[in-house]
Amino acid sequence: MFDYQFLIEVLVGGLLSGVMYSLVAIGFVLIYKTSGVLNFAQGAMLLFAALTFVSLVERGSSFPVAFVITLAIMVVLRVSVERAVLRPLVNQPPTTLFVATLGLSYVIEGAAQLLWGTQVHGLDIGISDVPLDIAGVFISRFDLFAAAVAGSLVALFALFFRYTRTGLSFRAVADDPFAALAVGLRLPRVWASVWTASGIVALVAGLLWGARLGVQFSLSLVVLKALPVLVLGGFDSIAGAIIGGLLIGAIEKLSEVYVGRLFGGGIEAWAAYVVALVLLLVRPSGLFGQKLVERV
Amino acid sequence: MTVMVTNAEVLALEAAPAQGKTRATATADVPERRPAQAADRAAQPVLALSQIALTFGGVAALRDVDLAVAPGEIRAVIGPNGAGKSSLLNVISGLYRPDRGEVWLGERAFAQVPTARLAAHGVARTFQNLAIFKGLSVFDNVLMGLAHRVRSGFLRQIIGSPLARRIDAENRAAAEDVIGFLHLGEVRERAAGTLPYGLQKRVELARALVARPTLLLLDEPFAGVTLSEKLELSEHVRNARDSYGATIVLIEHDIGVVMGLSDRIAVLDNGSKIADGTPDEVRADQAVIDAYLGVAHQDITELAV
Amino acid sequence: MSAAPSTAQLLPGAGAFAITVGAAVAFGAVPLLGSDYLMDAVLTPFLALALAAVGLNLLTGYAGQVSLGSAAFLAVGAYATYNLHLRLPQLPLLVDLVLAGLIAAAIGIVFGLPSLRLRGFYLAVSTLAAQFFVQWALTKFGWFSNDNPSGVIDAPVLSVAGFTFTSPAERYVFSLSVVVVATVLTQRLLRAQSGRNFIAVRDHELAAKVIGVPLLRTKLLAFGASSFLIGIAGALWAFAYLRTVEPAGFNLDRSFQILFIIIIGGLASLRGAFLGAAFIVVFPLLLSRAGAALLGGVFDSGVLEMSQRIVVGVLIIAFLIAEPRGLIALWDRLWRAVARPAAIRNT
Amino acid sequence: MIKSRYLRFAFAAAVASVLATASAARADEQFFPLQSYRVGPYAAGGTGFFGGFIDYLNLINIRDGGVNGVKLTWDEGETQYEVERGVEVYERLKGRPGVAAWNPLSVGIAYAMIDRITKDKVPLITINHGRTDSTDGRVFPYVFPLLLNPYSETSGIVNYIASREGGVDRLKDKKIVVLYHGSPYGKETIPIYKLLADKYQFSLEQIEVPHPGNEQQSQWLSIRRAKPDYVVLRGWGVMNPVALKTAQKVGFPADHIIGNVWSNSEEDVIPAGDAAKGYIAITTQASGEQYPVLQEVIKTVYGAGKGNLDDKKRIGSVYHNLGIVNGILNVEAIRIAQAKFGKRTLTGDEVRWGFEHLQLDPARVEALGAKDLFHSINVTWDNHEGDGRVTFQQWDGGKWKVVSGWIAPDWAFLRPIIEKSAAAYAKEHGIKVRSSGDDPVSN
Repeated sequence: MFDYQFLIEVLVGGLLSGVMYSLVAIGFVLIYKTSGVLNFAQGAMLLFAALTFVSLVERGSSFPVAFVITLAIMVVLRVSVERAVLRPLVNQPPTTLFVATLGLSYVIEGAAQLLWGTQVHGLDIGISDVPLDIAGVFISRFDLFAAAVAGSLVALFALFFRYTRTGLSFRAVADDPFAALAVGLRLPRVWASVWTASGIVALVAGLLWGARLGVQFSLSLVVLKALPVLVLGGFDSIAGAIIGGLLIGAIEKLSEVYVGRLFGGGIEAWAAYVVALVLLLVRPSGLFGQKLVERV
Repeated sequence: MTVMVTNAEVLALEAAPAQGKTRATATADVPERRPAQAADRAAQPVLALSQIALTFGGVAALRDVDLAVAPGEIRAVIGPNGAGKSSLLNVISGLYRPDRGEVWLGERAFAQVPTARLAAHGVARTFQNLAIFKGLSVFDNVLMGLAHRVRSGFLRQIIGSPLARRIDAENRAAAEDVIGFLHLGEVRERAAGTLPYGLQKRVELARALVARPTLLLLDEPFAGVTLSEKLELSEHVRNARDSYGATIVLIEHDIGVVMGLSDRIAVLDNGSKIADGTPDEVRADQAVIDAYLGVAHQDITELAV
Repeated sequence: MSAAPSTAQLLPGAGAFAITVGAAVAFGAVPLLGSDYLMDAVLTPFLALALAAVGLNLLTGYAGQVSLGSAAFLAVGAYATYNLHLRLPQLPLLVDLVLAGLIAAAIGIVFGLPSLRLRGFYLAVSTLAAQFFVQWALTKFGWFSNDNPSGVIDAPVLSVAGFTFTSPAERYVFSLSVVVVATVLTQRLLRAQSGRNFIAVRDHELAAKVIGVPLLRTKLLAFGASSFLIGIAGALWAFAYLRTVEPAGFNLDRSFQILFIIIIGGLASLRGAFLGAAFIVVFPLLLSRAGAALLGGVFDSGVLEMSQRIVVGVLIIAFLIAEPRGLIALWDRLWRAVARPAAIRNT
Repeated sequence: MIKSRYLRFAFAAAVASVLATASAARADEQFFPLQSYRVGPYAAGGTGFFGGFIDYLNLINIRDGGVNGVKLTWDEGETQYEVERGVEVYERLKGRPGVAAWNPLSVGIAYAMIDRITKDKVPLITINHGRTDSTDGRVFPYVFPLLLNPYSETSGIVNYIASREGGVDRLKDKKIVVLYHGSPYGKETIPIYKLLADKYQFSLEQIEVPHPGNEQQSQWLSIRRAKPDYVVLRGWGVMNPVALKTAQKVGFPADHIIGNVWSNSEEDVIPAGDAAKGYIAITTQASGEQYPVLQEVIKTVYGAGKGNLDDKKRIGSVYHNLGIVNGILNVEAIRIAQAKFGKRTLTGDEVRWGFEHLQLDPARVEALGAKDLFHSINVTWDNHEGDGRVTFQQWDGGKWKVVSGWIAPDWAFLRPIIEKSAAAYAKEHGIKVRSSGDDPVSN
């Protein structure tokens, strides 16, 4: 008979890991939404944040202190990166900006390893991974905690966007940078704060993923998990990043566990992309992405 | 009173062609030929729209519009902004699918004109906000107007087969001709993206003309152009009809230029046709004056400058 | 990306002269005088990557379709050539290469279909599906690697009409001739109507449609021709350079590397592809050699490598800021500054 | 034109500097070119292994003044574990005088070099990894998968599981899942696990983890459904800690997970935190610094400030000790070759002869100060692995503790399989199979 209990477990596991994907995806969305830049250095910054935090903790500082110091370093890093790299390239075509962020990821990866060494670090944020047993379905405590953190972060951003002035200016810039400029919004300041916000997301994602993988170089490869989420949810929509993440997480796990056997396993990597591609053919700019209106 | 002013403006225009740079080809006898052409308007129209209706999510852009365009005619469609002029042109070129009505190109009727085969049907158009290929040189841009004629496959093009070379030579000759015709000779090698706006407009016109279309659709060719460039462009439009034998549909909201240039004018106001006739009939039509009176002061000041 | 007037147009006489001198050096002097290291570790990989960059430049530079999956087509080219050589030994190597290119082109067209509806980064990320799928398929189905348990294939002997290319110099000349022929054919394609159609589709797709450019055929031709060139580059990379290859060698970093090359070199310019390849392949080697020679004693190779990675990253950003249209625009500006007096003199 | 002039000038300078150093070297020096990787995802392994190897070479130079007076020299080229970088370093260093052997410690780079080193007649050492069929010296004269090839490792793991179940016959109806890294390295052992499953009648499932393996939820859910008795972890890099963490998440006991020789280092378990407690892994060399040779390295090399590891705590770690053992095997091969060819700089082919006679019985190993560090090695001209024995170590949350004696893989069972695969390679590449040790090497 079909083991429904196991199906639920796969689904829940998929959804929870999907949350981790959307956490990374949100870092991309914030920047793309306001400046049309696909910031591929997000992975390297995620690594840098986690590495800085872990190295500080290992040098004796407590979690909160390390968090604050790392946060400060991230803010400085993000603002200076936005100022030094992105602003001079502001109206270049997206491919040039994309490659500039790739170059940036080289710099940050090199600097991170030079500064903190190439060793592998464990990161225990106090949440044990021993699964809860709810009616036979194993759900990991860590995933629940991660989902809670991601959920609160998203809620925070949603409130921030809707009710604060800077949040409003983000949305204005996202909608039409020139109009925003016309009404006197100081674009450079908005972009600097957007990059900082996305830096905070990178830090949180870095800690959560770091706790799961261990803080090491391959942490920066996590961005590959976020790309199908962006394609499915839409590059410029936070809601899309969340729902896209959940969908991709679930699809990945269900396809691998149930369909993988037919292909001999290991199909997870491309299954997510193929599903995103199929849905994309129906909606060419993602489920929630802004439809591209071509003025004739 | 408002009409008076526009009248003066029109007279000035009408006089222009006489002293303007007349092309070598025989445009001298244009005034006599025009009345004769008007007579055979009953002949098969190059373009006909019957009962065209178009709505965008409840907003009626076009309401049962009929339009007939006789061969060799300069047919204008004017109206205030948002009257549906561009929508009409997009229906004619198949970009929009009308909710009702048909578009007749010569003797063939279409519920939606197949955009990809427009060129094959001898129809060419320009765009309101300038659709030239910035990355190509002026000459290549013009050459692109004959893209639909290139039947040789990419392999033949690579090898340079006789067929490919012959078609290429024919196209280049036609392009040279139009480049000369529209005085684009000295900028022909420059990348189109680097030219001033007025020149880019002319390149787009050249690209539309090179295939010697039977029907030429011009979407606000005079928008955003200086007065002297307007005169020059209207000169080229008239020559396009005379030496290239193109029937022209002109969408414009700048009444002054249109009055002097077009044989017949249709006037649209929020989606429906409120007048259709020769420039004189339209100028006297009260409905037109009311429609324009509403926006008249704004247009007039623009003209008066 | 306006196609700045190329150097040849500035100095018509010099163009032809430069080409003949270049050919003489490339085909004659280098193979005879150059060291094994220069050819095997620098020039052959440079040629393979330059050809792949020519292919990607055709697709992304000329036709405006961004693709992040070019490494997958390198892999297809390499594995197709291997299997054709293995399973149809009577076919000469050059026919294997062309057939492998056609197979890569066919797969390129399949993965090019989404480009009809998708644009920009949506298309780019969907080409990643090709990247991961091809990489997975090549490791999963043993048939592609002749059931070698670990999926690694060894290079067949490069022999054309009896003459075998084994020494680094011979393999270099083999790669050079393949790359020169492929680049000349590509240039003819881009100078012809198809090339103009690519740029038209890139600059204003709607206007192209209205004037009768066949959008479907043009885009698929762009994907097909680009994948054809990248497929052959993959075969060169595997059999003239590394001489053994595993699917992991054609990963996402490789796709990014080729994208780097055309963006740094200059979009919509074949010479840009070669300049970009020179920068991305040769420059890091020079940097590491100089680093090792100068600071070898003081730092271990790891520190050198990390600082070298930073320098390359900074340079990439600096170049993009200084000249977004890539090295080719810098080169032409430099050349025009040098050549201006000459140009005036001889016109 | 300007560009290429600059290019030519740079090379001339670089080549000149290289030649200068070489000519200045005294006659008898033995050179080790090192394709090391100290950056990127596998930096932990690279720094440990090459650190240990260089530490041992320093020990020989400082303590003994080289091997019988022949000083050992080396030069490192960074490869970041990428194949084409490895080939570039090979092309750059192959010309140096007195090259003894290549030790890339990378499956991809090793594969790319087999043709090249055979042509150059210089031995390629792939300790604990590489092509299984390169064990057959008749077809691969210059390749040495010392101590352990992937098939022997598999047989060692299965024998260990059998010992825990109380004998090989008790394996019947047991269920083993192999979780392997989606790469040539990972897939190498798929056929041998099937053969062993048929032989001992245990049920087997092999699950692939796509590279890089930073997310394994679906793999471990399939494992939870399959409910196996043991899981063999054939991982590499980030895949290992993630596997242990995810195992804890699905409630699979860590002490029933057996790691292979590339999932057995401190760097593989530290990031997993308490999820790794109780995890067991195979090893050819024990970890810890209590062994005499390690003490000497600490005293003489690190004492003299010439230690290669920046983090002293990593002395005695699994990778560091692997580097030390690899150093011992390389140096002893040279010593054995010198006995035949003379105490001078040896050619690559002579060092190859040394490796083909590298027999270190437990007594000799003890004399080298490596008792209990590794068991023994017995390389012959047609068995380039040398029948290395394995032991198993358990991670107690802080360090590795050996939990089994020296176990011998089932060499007799494996040999025919290896010879069949080597014969196929020989046919495909037209290699004449050697019939005796002194046979002049073909091609």
